[in-house]
Amino acid sequence: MPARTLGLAAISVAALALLVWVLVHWRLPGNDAGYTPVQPIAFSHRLHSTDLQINCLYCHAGANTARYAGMPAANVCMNCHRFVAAPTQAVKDEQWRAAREGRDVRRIVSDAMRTLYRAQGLDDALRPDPKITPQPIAWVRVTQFPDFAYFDHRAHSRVGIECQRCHGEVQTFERTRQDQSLSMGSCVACHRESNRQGVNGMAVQASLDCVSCHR
Amino acid sequence: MFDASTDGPSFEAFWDRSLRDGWTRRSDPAVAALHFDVSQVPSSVPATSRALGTLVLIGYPTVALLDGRQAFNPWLLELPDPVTKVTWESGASVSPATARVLGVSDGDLIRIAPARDAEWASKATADDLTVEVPIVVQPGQHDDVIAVPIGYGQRATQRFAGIGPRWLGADTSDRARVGANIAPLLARARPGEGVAPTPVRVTVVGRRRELARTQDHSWLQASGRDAWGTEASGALIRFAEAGTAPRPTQSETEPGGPDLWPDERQQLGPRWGMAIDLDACTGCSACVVACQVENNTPVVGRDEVRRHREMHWLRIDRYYLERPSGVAVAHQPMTCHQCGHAPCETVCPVLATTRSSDGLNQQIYSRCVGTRYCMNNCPFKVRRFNWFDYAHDERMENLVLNPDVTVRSRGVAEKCTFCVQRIQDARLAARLRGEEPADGDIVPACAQTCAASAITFGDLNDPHSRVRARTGDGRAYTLLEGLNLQPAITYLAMQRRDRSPDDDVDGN
Amino acid sequence: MSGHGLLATFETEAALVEAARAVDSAGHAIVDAYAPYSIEGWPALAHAEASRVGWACLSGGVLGAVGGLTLQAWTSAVSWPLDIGGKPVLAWLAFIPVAFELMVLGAAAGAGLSFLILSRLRPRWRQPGLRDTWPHDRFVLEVAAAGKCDSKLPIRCCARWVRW
Amino acid sequence: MSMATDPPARMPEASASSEQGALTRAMTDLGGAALGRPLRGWWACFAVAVLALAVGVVAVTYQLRTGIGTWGLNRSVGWAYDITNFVFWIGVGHAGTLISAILLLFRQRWRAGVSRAAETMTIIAIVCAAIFPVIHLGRPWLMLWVLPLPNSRGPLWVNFSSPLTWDVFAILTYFVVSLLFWYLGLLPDFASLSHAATGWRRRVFGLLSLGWNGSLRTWARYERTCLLLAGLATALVISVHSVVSFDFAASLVPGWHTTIFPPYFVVGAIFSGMAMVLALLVVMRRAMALQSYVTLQQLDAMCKIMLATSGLLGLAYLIETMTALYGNHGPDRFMLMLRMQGPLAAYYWAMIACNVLVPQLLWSGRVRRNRPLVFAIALLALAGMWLERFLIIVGSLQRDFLPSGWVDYLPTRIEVATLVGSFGLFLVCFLLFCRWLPVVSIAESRAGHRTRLRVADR
Repeated sequence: MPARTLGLAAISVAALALLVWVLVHWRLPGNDAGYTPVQPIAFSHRLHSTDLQINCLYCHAGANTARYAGMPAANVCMNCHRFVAAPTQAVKDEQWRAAREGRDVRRIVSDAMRTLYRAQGLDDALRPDPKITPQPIAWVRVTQFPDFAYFDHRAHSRVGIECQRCHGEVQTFERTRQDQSLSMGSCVACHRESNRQGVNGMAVQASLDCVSCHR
Repeated sequence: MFDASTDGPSFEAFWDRSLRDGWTRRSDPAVAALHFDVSQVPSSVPATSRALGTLVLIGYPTVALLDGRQAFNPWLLELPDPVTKVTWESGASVSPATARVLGVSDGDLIRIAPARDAEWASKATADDLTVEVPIVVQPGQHDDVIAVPIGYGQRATQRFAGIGPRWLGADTSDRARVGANIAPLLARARPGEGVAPTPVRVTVVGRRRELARTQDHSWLQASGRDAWGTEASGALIRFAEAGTAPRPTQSETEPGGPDLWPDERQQLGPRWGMAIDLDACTGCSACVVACQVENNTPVVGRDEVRRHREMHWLRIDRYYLERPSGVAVAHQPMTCHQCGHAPCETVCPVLATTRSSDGLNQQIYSRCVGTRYCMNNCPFKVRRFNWFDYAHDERMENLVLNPDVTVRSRGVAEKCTFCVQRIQDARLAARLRGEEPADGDIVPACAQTCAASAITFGDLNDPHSRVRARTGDGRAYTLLEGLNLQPAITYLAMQRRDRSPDDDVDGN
Repeated sequence: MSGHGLLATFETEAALVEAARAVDSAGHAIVDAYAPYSIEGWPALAHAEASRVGWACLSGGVLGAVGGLTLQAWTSAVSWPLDIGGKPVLAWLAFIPVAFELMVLGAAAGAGLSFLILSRLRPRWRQPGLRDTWPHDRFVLEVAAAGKCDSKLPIRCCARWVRW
Repeated sequence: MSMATDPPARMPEASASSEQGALTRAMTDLGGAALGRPLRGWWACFAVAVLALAVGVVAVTYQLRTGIGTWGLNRSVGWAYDITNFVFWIGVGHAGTLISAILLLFRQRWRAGVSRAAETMTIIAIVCAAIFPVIHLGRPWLMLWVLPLPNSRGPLWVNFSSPLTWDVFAILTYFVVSLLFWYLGLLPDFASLSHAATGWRRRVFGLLSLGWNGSLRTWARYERTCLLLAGLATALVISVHSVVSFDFAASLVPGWHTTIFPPYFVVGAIFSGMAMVLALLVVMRRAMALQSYVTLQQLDAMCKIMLATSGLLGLAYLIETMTALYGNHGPDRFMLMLRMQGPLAAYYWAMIACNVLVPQLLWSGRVRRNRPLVFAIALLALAGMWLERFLIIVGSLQRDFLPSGWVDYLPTRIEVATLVGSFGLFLVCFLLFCRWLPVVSIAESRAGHRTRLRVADR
């Protein structure tokens, strides 16, 4: 085959590949879906929600009663993590090792828990450590609305919209990510659809007025 | 801290209160507020004939600053005086006749000094006491009186005197402090008698200080080239002839005829509306500040107000009418009329302003690109524009912002929303209870603040609402009916019995 | 296409036209001619086909107008009907200016693009064939020769045979 | 019949005849500047223009960084210099389309010498005009929101009822069609220039000529295309300024809300455009020695168009006055009184003088042949038309319905500098055009020679 034809073919393939790539990755500006920041503590929703069956509202208590679902304070974590300081396997290993070495079982604290304890000025034995200044855990916010838009969880939870509708299958996430674009278009599309089909078999009035969200 | 605080004797109470409020008050003798003893001011001016240039000085407390105790609040420094409409200044009001005699007009600086014949004023102290203030020509004022607000000129106002955007054209000439303090002139008057009308000498300085004034044209009379403005606004506020009941009035043309298009949008839900009783309105302007506080409206500073860029969403128009008995003053609160046929909406190219299903004219800041076409096309001129980024850099200052209202960025238009955040909250609260908001559940900031209850807010589609009842009042009228704007604001016209010139001046 | 052609150069428009008439009446096919300006009546003389630019222009205009109206109607009334000043969503009177402008734009684009495409004009780093030797102030006639170089052509001028 | 058995590398040289000599001369005369012949006084003019442009660039940069507040606008006067300049420049642009399109349709041969300069002026003027609606936005970086582009907001489109949206489409169309028309006109000239030039110029002109080879088939198609575009441009020239006038006529501001605006604006546009073309040509003709291409007769014809449009403008002013007086409509009468006696009365009377009174001098043939005088009249007309737009925009906004909203307007230095900058931009572009492109169409001049020779033959 002459070089010219080969060249043309190569260019065509490259162009086609580029087109496919653009079509696959095409997103309009303002679409932050897929944002998965690294958090100060490797918190797993899968572990807590799916494996341990902890209700969303246990931590995000405001979702039903306030505009914001809210982030749990560290003492909510401490309700359990006062006792749970490390994964079961690590604790078992330590027990086995201690039995073999004929010593007392030591308290095992995982790295993540250490971060949690330090944030509250506690040492590994959960005693206040005067050398440590308590600092709130600097969670990286995943789902953030712009300042000019207002979202009220109450209005949505009242009609029984599940958390997953906007936040995705959070209970399966190892690391929390923004599941949907949550652009204005996605809000509007859901409102339109809810007006047409209702939510959970209930007719709803999901407003399409601009001032529903922009004030 | 507790020692210096004024919050009661018990430390426990002080501690609890401080913790709850997040702040505590210290009594600092250096900034102790002066209290003006209004009862000492005589009720009328002694009518004595005076030589030219010698007038009687009256220091009066303004509604914003009172005796000066509120001079530390930029909201109030920028609040237009209900009558003079002057901001950021202690202007010296004189009657038009006196202004003619002195050969001055608005903004001309004059020097006020103790009268030569005042026995207490030696030459030296007289010079010390001299203050320079700009003239405000005030119709209806006594010819012998020069009236200057008290409470201005405090050193602490320095902080705000220069407030406003910094740019090449910004006027930085008068950033020393706001207004002039005339207290020394007054305090020395007649020892033992407190504050009293003081005879003063007035000299014209020959320089000007442009007034930062929010309204320049105020007369309702027909006169030459302003004839049409008169015609339009003459209908705005109707002074009933003595004994007759005011009729609903009309603007410069016939009310709107048939629509060019069928009104195919039957409103099923509420249509928010407002009725403003002009008879009840005293012009006190509390609503203006309430609106500003509620809606995160920036204070733009003296220079910007001079350029007519004040941001108040709600303003109070003040008009004068020459009556046989003297000058009558009328106040008209003016804000977005949330028109059904809104001229601003049609012209916005990017759909930043549209009509909501409950009849609000919604302005979306995040969509606005700033063509200012809506402002041009608004017949009421109630739209405001963010000419600069009115910065909110200081974190402490940001704590006064209302978190329910977007802080607008530079380059977007804004206007009254009927406090849509309150509407939305009330509706949501009602819905969570499983009902619709009742009449009176929703109160915009202006209505909430109005001491005279001049503002009624509610659903115009609800036949039992109070606002609906008021639109049926015999005094009810809407502005510029000829334009067929279908505004949501109804005014209840002023009823004034015209006094004859023989009536007592002080009577009402 | 392969064959022979004759390029004849003339100094005046009149000479070109005269030669073209003669060539035509002798039954030879005029391929084209090259001139520094347009010559009136040339397409008839050279039996050139009617230009399709007009049709392209019309199609572009229709496309622009219909597309413009559709765009406006769809965005305003279907995609997201919004209440603007209480007016009907299908305020077709207000759609006229944009539809008109898009019609003109479409028609102009149709005419311009079809002209460029039909005339095979596009940016070229090397100028094709004749272009480089075409004198900008003279007239050239290009005649196709059916057979060999010795075909008798009624042209009295400097000329040369070309092969393409 | 002579036949070359051995084809030469280049075409044989023909002896110069009168026709061919004329053709060649047209080429070298008109392409002179483009082929590198220096122009008298060009650098001096260019320096001045660049300085003015720099002033504007500084002003606009500062304004974009700081905010629209750097202009003298206020709560009642939302538009002033910005839209005045926009309407002014769009109007100036109209002459080019008029000359190249309408006069082509009417087969006015005299347009040939001036059409290129006029068309170029149109394109530059549209660019100058289009800058203002962009920089006058509060947030210019969001300017693309005025186009119906796909987006993730719902999707949220644009308001097709807004005259500003109409404006966007009208200006874009006008620019594209004008550019197309202008470029098509340049195609044959690029080919000629490429042929005559050497080195990089030859390459660049060749690239620009798109391989134009003077084929008579292409020529025929070309003429048809130009004629079609002329017809379209004629519709445009009427529509664009009508649409611009809708910005005002479709609003409800007294003084704007007037049905007479579309024709009134179009006439004014042609008037100001002719004035600009005249002013430019009078200078160019002298500086570039174009006396044999831009003839006195052509200047005379353009003066007559100015005179006619000035008369029409005067009629429009008169109709406005009569409508206000007879209409018994408060706002109209008020605006009339305001214009004649209000704060901008001086502007009004200056406008009447510049647009209606002074152009009456053009009735005299002696004035029309006096080029400095024509130049002065043209400049006055430009000033008058700017004042007219300023008066319409600011004069109406500063006194509308409620007296409480009446506010006067004063421009800031930034605004004035922006106006200066727009003139700088215009002159820089136009001077570059004079330097790098044939200012008179070579092809059309050749066709003109042919016509003259034919006439001489008969």
